[in-house]
Amino acid sequence: MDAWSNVVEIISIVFMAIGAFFIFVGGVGALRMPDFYTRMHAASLTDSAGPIFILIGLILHTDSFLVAIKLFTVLVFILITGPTASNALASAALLAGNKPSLAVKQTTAE
Amino acid sequence: MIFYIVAFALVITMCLALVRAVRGPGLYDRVLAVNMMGTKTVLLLAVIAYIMGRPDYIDLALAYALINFIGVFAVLEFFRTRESQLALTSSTTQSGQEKALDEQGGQS
Amino acid sequence: MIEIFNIFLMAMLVITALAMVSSRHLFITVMLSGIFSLLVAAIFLFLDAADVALTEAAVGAGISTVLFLGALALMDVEETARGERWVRVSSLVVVAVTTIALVYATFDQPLFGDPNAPINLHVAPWYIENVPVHMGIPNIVTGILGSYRGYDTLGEVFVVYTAGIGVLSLLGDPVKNRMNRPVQNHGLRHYLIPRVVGRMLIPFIILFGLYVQFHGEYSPGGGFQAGALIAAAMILFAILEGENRALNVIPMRVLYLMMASGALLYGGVGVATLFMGGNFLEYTVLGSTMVSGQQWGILLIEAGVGLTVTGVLITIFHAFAARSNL
Amino acid sequence: MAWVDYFHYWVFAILLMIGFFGVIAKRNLVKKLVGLSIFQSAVFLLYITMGKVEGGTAPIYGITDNTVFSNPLPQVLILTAIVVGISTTALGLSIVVRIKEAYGSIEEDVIHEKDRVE
Repeated sequence: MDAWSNVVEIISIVFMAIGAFFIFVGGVGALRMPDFYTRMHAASLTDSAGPIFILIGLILHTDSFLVAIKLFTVLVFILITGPTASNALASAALLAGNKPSLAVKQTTAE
Repeated sequence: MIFYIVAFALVITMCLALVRAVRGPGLYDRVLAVNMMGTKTVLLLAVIAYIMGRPDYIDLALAYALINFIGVFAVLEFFRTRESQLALTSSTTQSGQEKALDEQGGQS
Repeated sequence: MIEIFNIFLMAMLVITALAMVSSRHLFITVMLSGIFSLLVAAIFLFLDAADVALTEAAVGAGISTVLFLGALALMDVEETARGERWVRVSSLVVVAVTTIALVYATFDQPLFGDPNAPINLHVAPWYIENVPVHMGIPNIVTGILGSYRGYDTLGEVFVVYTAGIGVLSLLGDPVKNRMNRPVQNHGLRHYLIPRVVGRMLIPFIILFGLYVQFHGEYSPGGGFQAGALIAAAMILFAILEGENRALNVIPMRVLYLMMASGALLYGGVGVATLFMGGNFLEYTVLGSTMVSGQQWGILLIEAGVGLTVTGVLITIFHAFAARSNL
Repeated sequence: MAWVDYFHYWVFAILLMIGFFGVIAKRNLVKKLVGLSIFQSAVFLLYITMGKVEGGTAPIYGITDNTVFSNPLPQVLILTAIVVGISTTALGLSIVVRIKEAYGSIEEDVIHEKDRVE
């Protein structure tokens, strides 16, 4: 095994670790944030950042061209559909009269 | 080994999203949790393909990546038609009714 | 090591099912059933059932949620009555006793993954050995589905067809129902971002559906999965542009034709083999050699399955969407 | 770990009974249908679990060198049953929609009450 493939291997492991970290942080954010819109913010941002790192890490790990293309397609579709779904969800919530509550809560607490 | 770590992080995050889905409090938190679970499942399927050494499993991840968002659009359409029906039947406090609906969802 | 993930997912599955049954709000139940379907698909993949996981993915993510929401739009979303106390208590007792009995019975089951369990000893090794010999295709599941178990699949296709007819006869012709509506539904036409992105993805979903249909002999896939995927693409179009435009793209007449012609194509292949000197659905007579005849037969009946499933699922969606509670 | 061998069957039993509870104890007709579909998924899970072979892989030739395959027959049965399941669920939902239009409610109690009055 030459040095170059070792370097690629290490880069792919680092990328996947960063991606796993982002995903986990997104999960914690969606659990701990105070109201719906902030929870959606945490979840949707990390749902874009995590897949970028994890899937690029997987692509670097593979030898097969077909698998790399398929994973890249998955990444492109996630990056297109994820934010769109978040947008549609926020539209639905606003439509039904769900207001961001954080500012209101702060003023009442003081 | 790194695949197992990533898969484990994904499964743990799915547990967190499930807690959000079960506890609520509103209706939209459930939809958000479904959406999160969808993305995590796509990644989990891709990682399983590597763990098991089966490249054809990535087709499944592709299928989920393509059609997972249809459910959220259906939710938007559901609330849109409901809103317009409420506007037709009673032109008074439509958002108030929706808010009552939302609160009842939170209690259960 | 992999079993640990499976145990996690199964525990989550049980929690989801409990929340689904105990929730008082039907919208929440439907959303949780989406999560249930995702978890079931992942578990199927861990249990080596790639074709089944693809079917669950296509049906659960694309069709099931939309159908339930379409039905919920016609009724109240809250559960008002809880039922009498004695009903709940007695059914809880019945359920608890039956659970204990079932768990006790599992100790007589073969161990998980035992290669010598009775289920793995009888016909399965013969199938695994003979699919490459008789049909020359790598995907054993498609081979069994199309050829060895062709009668089963024929029956299932006719059940799906009958269910489509049943929904139509209960809910009425979508075109007539639509004309009686006071307000026409324009879908998400005014929501720019969902509309642009959704329209951009529809060709890719249909392309992927066709890939699943025609590559089903070599990788996970087949007519059932492809039908669900293509139906999901058309349902997405109907959500984005309103059902009227979707009915302009594929009119109801074409959908009825698809439903019937798929089932007829399947049955017709069987009758054709009868006339060519074989038994019903004996594909060998269709080609010069056994392998080519079997491959032609599987290709044709998978096309029939795909047509019927696509037609029925889109028809069911239109039947629900055309109904109005105003 | 002995209990792992039976864990899948236990999950099947519990899911089956959760679905059954939904069918017999809930008064809402849509809830009954959801209970039925949980019941259905439990049966699917049992079939697929029983077909799993230790050290096996998905029954498709030529992708890996592994020639131990899980049992393909339950997968064939369940694959078709999933699509049939969604069609029959749609049929049930359309019956519920007609009941709602005829009685104005999908709660069993209200429907029985209206039947008694007439």
